[in-house]
Amino acid sequence: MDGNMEHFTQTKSSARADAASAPIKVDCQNIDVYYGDKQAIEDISLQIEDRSVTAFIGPSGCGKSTFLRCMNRMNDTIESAKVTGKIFMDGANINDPSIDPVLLRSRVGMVFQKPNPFPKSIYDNIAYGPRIHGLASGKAEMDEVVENSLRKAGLWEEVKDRLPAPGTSLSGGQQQRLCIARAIAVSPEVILMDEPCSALDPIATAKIEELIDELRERYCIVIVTHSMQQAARVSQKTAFFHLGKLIEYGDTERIFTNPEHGRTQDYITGRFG
Amino acid sequence: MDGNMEHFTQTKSSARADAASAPIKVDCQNIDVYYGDKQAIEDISLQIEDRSVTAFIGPSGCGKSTFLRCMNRMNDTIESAKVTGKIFMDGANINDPSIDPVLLRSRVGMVFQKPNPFPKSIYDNIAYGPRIHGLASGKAEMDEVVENSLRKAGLWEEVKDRLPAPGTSLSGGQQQRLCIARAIAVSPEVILMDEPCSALDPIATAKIEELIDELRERYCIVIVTHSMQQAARVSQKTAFFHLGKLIEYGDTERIFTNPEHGRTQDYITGRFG
Amino acid sequence: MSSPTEGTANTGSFVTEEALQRLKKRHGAEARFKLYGQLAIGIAIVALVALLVSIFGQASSAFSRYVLSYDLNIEASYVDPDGTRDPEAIARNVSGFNLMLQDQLADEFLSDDANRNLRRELYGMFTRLAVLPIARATADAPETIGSEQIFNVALADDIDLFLKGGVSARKSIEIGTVAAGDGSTEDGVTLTLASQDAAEKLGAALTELTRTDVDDAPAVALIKAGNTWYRMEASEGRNLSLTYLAGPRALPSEGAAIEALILAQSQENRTVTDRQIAWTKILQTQGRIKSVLNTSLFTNSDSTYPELAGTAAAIVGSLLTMLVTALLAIPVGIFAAVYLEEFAPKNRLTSLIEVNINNLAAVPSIVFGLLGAAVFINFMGLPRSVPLVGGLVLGLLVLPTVIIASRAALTAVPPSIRTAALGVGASKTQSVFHHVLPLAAPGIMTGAIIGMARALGETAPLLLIGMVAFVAEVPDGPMDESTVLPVLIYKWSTGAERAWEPQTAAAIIVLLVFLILMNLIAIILRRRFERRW
Amino acid sequence: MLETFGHLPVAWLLFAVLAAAAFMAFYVGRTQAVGIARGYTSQLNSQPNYHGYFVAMATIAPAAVILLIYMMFGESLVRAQFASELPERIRALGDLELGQYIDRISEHATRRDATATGNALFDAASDRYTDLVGLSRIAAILLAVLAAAGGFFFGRSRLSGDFRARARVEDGIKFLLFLCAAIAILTTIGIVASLLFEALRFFSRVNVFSFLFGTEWNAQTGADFGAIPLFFGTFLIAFLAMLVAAPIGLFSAIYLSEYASPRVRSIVKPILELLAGIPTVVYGFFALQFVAPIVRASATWINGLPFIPDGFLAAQPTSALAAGLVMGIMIIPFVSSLSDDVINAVPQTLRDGAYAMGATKSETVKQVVMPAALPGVIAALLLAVSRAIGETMIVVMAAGQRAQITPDPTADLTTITVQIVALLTGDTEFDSAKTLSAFALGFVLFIVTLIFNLIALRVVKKYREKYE
Amino acid sequence: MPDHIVTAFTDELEHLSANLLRMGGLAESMIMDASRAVATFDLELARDVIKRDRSIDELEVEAEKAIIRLIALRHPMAGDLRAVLGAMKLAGDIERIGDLCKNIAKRCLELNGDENRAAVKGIERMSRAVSHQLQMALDCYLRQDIEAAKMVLDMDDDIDDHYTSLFRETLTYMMEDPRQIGSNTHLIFMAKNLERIGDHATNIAKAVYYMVTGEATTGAKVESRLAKDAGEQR
Amino acid sequence: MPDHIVTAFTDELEHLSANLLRMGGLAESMIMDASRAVATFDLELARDVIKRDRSIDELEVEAEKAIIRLIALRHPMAGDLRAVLGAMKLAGDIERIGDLCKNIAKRCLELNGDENRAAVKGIERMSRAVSHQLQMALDCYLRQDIEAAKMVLDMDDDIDDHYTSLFRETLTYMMEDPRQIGSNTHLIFMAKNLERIGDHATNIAKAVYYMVTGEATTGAKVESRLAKDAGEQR
Repeated sequence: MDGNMEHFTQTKSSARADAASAPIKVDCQNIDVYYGDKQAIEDISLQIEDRSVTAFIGPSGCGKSTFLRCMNRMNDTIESAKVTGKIFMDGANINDPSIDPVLLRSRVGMVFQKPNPFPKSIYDNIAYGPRIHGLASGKAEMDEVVENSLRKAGLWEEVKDRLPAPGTSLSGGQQQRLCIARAIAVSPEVILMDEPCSALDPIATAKIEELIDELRERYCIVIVTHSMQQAARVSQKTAFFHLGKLIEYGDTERIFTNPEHGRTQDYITGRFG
Repeated sequence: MDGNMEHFTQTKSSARADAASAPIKVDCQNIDVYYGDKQAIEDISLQIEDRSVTAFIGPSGCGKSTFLRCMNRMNDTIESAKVTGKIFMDGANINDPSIDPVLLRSRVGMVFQKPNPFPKSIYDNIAYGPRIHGLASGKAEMDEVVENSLRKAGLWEEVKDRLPAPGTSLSGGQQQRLCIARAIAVSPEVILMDEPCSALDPIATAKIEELIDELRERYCIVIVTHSMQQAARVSQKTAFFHLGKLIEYGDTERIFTNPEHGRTQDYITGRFG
Repeated sequence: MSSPTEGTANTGSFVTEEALQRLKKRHGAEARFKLYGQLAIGIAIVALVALLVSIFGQASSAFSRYVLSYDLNIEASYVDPDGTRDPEAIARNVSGFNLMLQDQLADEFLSDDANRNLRRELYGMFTRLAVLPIARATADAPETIGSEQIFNVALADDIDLFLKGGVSARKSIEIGTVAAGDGSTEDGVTLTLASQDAAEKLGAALTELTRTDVDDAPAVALIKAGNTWYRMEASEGRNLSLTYLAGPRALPSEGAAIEALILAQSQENRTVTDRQIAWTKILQTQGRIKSVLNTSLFTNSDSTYPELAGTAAAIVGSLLTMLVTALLAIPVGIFAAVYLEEFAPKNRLTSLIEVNINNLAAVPSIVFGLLGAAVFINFMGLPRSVPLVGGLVLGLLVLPTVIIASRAALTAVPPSIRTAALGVGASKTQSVFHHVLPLAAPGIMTGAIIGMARALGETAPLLLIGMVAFVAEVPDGPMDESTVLPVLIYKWSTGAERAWEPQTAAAIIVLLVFLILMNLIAIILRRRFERRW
Repeated sequence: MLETFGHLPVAWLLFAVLAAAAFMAFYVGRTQAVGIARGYTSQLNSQPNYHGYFVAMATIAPAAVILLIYMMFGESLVRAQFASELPERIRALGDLELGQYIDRISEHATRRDATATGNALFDAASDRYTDLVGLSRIAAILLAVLAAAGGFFFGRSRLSGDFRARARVEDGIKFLLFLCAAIAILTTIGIVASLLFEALRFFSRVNVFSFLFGTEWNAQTGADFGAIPLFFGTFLIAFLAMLVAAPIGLFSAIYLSEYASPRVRSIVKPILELLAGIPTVVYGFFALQFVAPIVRASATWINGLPFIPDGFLAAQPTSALAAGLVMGIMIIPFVSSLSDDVINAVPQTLRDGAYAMGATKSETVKQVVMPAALPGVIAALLLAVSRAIGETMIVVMAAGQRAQITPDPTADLTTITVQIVALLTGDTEFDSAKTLSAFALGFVLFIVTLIFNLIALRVVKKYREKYE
Repeated sequence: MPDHIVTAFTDELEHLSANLLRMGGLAESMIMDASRAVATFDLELARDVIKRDRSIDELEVEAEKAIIRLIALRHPMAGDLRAVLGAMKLAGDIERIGDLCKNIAKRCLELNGDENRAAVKGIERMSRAVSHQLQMALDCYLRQDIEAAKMVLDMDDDIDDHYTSLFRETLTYMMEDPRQIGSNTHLIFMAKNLERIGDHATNIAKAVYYMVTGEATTGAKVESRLAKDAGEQR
Repeated sequence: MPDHIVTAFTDELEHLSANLLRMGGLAESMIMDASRAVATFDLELARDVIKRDRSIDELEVEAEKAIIRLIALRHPMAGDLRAVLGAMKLAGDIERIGDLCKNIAKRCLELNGDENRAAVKGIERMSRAVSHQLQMALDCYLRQDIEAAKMVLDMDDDIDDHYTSLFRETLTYMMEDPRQIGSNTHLIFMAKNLERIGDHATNIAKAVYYMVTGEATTGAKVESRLAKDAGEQR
């Protein structure tokens, strides 16, 4: 398609060569985050695999969301936040001052807790990202990008007849899928999801989970979730955070059947007082 | 204590005599609810047992909350809502125009989705209800009511040293328990809970669930919940609603292991499209 | 619950006697509380209605005015003594036209030997400048000189007021016919009424209107017999002794109808003389006095004569001032709001700015006037009384309002929109200008319009920068001396003559119309585009 | 040619030229960026448009700075040059007179239809002045054009695939936005500085204490500057106004937000807002024409009652009571809409909580909603008081002019604002104690309202934080 | 039943049941081969059967893992939960069948080839019946058919009869020819094993019944166990 | 481990494990009583043992219900899940132990009282060993003690040796005295049953190991099964 896309494909193919051990997409090293004087994240190192879903769980205020937001430098937008440590994405340290967070965010999509479609048409919601990044030249190309993104988000069939309708006219679950489609539209490599289902009912939640499972084939997905059950259902790897520290990180199955750390066990089995 | 309380004890003892079949506390007959022209609840009849937890589950907009709010006539506060049908509580039809909703609500407590402590001290939060209903004469008696309520809500140990602190200074989970204590303080017979944990994290949720389980010994509890898992954990009876209709109602264990109705099965197993 | 006895049947254990007692009290308190609220709103509405009624009541008379529709013979000797037919000279020759009108009226109503007082009384029925339109019309069409043209000449404000029912309480009655007349036409006559009833009727009316507590003179009766007007000096039974005022000097014939106009105040106590009234009445019967829409209220500039004073200059002055205000306050306000809401780092400086702006919005407007006087006029040496300075002062005055409204509109845009934009890789600026600002635009515009409306109604600061000066010309630009509507209202309201009162009320209505229009636009904007998040 | 320039509407011309330059610069920058990208615009760090904006910005900004400098200093430069060219005789004049002379010349020179006056020296001087103005303008324009060109080439030279044009453009935008925010600060500084400056000048002539604590006020004659009667009048009227506005406003707000059906609300609320939209001068007129006579008549009637000593009430044609009542009406919507906001900000869940406890509506309002809203309501009332104190037109028109201390509300009283207006309307000389006393009064007014406002705003902020 | 919204869940469930059917198929073939090895005294085949048990064991481990995974990560409910728990039982039963077949094959290696033909024939016949029963049980699992499951339960009695007669017969042979006691004991154990396999097939049918109806087969189980024990004591 | 926030959950888990221990205790006593019945030819006791199996079966049904309930309503995770699934295995094993004891008791009824003492003694000895093994297995379940569990696994070899020698011995007796073939066959089956009980006890230990460590005992299981089979083929 274009440069960004080319780069994207390239990474993938090199990753595939290394198929035996899952390729690492994001490598976080010794991350600390401070809000003012308060340390929110304490020395977290974590390697996130490509083409898989990694879930962050932990009690409220454990820093899981904060850590997620380090990965596309959304913490930059919070005045008092200070992030130290290195996060390598395809070999480049994204915390390096020479990295433009705006460009980074076009490669690391994000989906938020509450569905937040722009109050524009469905079409424009999707087209906005490609437009500002110049990812499509001409209407026809843009139409294609929009259709592809909506298809990938499993929303095309539901909305193809009403692309000019406002995005906010959709139901909650559809809105969230629209937001995912919007994130996909700029061809990201990593998609961060911050409790994407906490505002949805079980049915809409199940649909999003199904979508996440499908997207796993192409993207590196990191999801923060309130619900352990959800983490169990959708993720391949799970990281448990507590009081700003990474307590345990491993295969989801292991974490949920046989966690190593006592605190993980306590949290997962509901013994946390 | 006083008339209300006496009556409460009375009902209980008569209920206990009839221990073989669980006594019915609330008997709803052919309830319809309209919001303007829209019918939100369609001909629901349901018998709720005393001293047990009954859970209402179902997809968003299925009418479970609306139905819950019939039981203390909270729908009266919504202008456009119209409720027909009969709801008997200890033999009296609470939908009868001669029943004053103000009195009814003192006997049917309610806990809401978001913890909503009054902007007063913890003490006054609890004392508010007994005060307006004249349930305690004198400071000493009121102190007793407050302590008892807080104890029942499992909050006494946590707050006994700071009763004059504002209720809003507590954490989310504590606030919700405060709200439960507040509801208990007016010696209700029925406690309605409208998604009481949806704003809380798993730990706080577990604490509320534990509390609900304890309260079951004295009260008739009806809980609306978004989370099937929660319904499974806390309730003895479960009612499944869909599109304003009651699809299935029965023992929680049966509903979750062997539901009769296909739609219940589909919803519970995550097959609902 | 309807009553405890009825209730117990089906409510069963639901109520105790004690609870019912309490409940009754509680419902009583409820009803009282609700009543207080209704009362409060009632009072507020009554106040508003009283305000509007009093103003509209006052203003209604100012929107029409009485003119003398007079067929003037445009005589060249008066209007163009040089014979040059130079339009400019003709237009400027107001006194010529005035003299012409005076002479022609005098010809009709006065005998040649009428004294100066009599003449002055007659000439007092219109103001000198009232002929200005005639002069202009003639200047535009010099060929009309020498012909007879019908012109409308504004009557003096007192006459106008009299015709609108002001000046004095009055009553008009018919008192039968003339039974006999006697006396010289020069000084006075004695008339005998046809019936005793009529005489009594007249006497009763006189007594009725005589109010010694207001002024000590008794009521006055003006008598019209035939077409001639007299003032009644005394009456004795059916005989009335009358003094001639105006009209044909012939003695009224027998059987002629008699009408009486009874006025509560004697002419010493009012602004219109008996004779002027008589003339007015005669002109009225001739159909030469008519009521016209008072367009001069909108087309004329300020004047020292209420009947000629208009709001045109003030409206233009207001518009110019508003233009300056808008150019300053709206863009600067919006940009400042965007900066503070979206970009400003959260530190002590910006929180100071915030407090400062909030405080500035609540600073009394007159302080801004002081600022304008001290900085713009004294320090920067800008001229007084010009829309530029007024606009700047008002701009600074409404700037915080616009900033606060814009910030409110910006804050109302949920942060999720911003994060959404950032999430797809938009920069902060892009997220603001592509998403937040367009979404906040209706709110911002509403705020801006309301701010401008506030500026439009603002008076006090403008008084301090000299916009209260008398301005008779429509200003050309923001550096021309001018005044604005609210200041004009203030000025008129302090006018001594009573005719200023309706005039002021009328100006208020003009101002209110503008304000209502602006608010209407704001409301429509809000209704149309308001988004609930 | 110089003369032509001296007269041309240069501002518009320059505006047009700069706009054209900006447009061209944008186009060039954009095209260049597209060239660099060779069609793959997404490979650029920033989109082509931003390169365009950047070049346009680089072009305009220096020119704008130069023009700004010219606008600020150009005239004084011209005048200095002009003064140095004047004959010795004239230069010998004092600064003041020289300045006035140049003023006259410049006024004559800038008039387009200026004709010879017959005074040869004056005409020559005025011609020369026109030339100088023209010269300075040409110089400024040339400099601006040069700066623009320099900026343009600098901007172009920066463009490359990696160039962060967007960041640069956004920095520029941010700077512009910051300047706008700074204006608000400058206003406050201006207010404080000007009031303080003039007030200090006043206090150098009149003792501060005799001003603050003196009970005689005769500023028009320049005799007495004791402001206590003014303070008294101000606060009495504000008090009367609050007596009307506080209960009515508060109860209206409660009724509207808690009891009224949406229909009633949608009718009554705009009516109350209408009350807020009416200019104060209209209220003043209303007070003067309608309320004051009623007050006076009532006072007269009361005076006529038995047991009431004759002349018990002053019954003046303008009175504190009339002004206070009308000001109260004016403030009603202020109190009610602020309180309404505050009450509406109390979350619905709190009400539901109270209803579910079996509370009636009024109990809910009194015991739950109002305590929650109390800080906000107090703040609203404080702001209303501050507003009443600073209100001008109503008191100017309906309160009177007499500086006296009397508890009789039907007497005419004067206030701070009335005196400011009285002292500053008409011609003002900025060095008389009379004029300066107005600024001293203004300073007091500013400080007093500032205190009220600060307290109120702080309370409101705390309150907002609680529910956000 | 419609698919789950989360297709991965459906996939996992289907994968599990496919695995179980594969295990079942393997077990079936082992029964037949083991008995053929006995009948034809084919030691090669016997060794092959022994080897094959390994793959059933592995499949069971896999199935058990999948089940734990499903319960831990998917929280199956209602029908799904029954299916998963039923699968757990099935896997255990089939694994036991595999073990028992292996045991038959091993005992085959201990034979000397000249055991009485009648007993050997009897084992062959019995193994046919048992294999058929297992086949039917797996079939009713595949089709979730409770009518078929009931039939499987009935078949168990036949097999028990088979065993009893074989036991008696072999005992007689042993008494007749004490030299054959060793190998005949092995034959008895083989028959016993086949009888156990039949029991496991019955268990499979019961599990299917539970999966489909959600009703515990407790009553039937206890009854049938009594019947079984009655058979065993011989 | 701390208690669950929801105490009812802890209660239910504890109730379940108490139930299992009760079942285990019953099974233990059944082993001893069955073997005593054989040793002393106490037919009353044998009948009593047979009757007692009923309560184990009932307890198993109850435990199974509780387990389904727990999984369906409480969604146990991690250690809790392993505890629940382990309990399911335990219940099955103990129930089988009960069945096997009942079978021994039934066979006891078929004996004629004059079987060779040595073999009977052997069975008694073996049953003591097996009962001890079961006791230890239950003990390590109670104490969640994996060291003890490992010891239980080791004990299985002893029991297998016991069985092998008993099998050989009995076979010799049978050859010596063909009239005793019938009752000796029963003795062999008893020994076999005891050996199976030992296997089940081993399984319990394995389940405990899995519960505590979360590590599948697959490796050990397969190994031990081979060992077991090696024992069985005799």
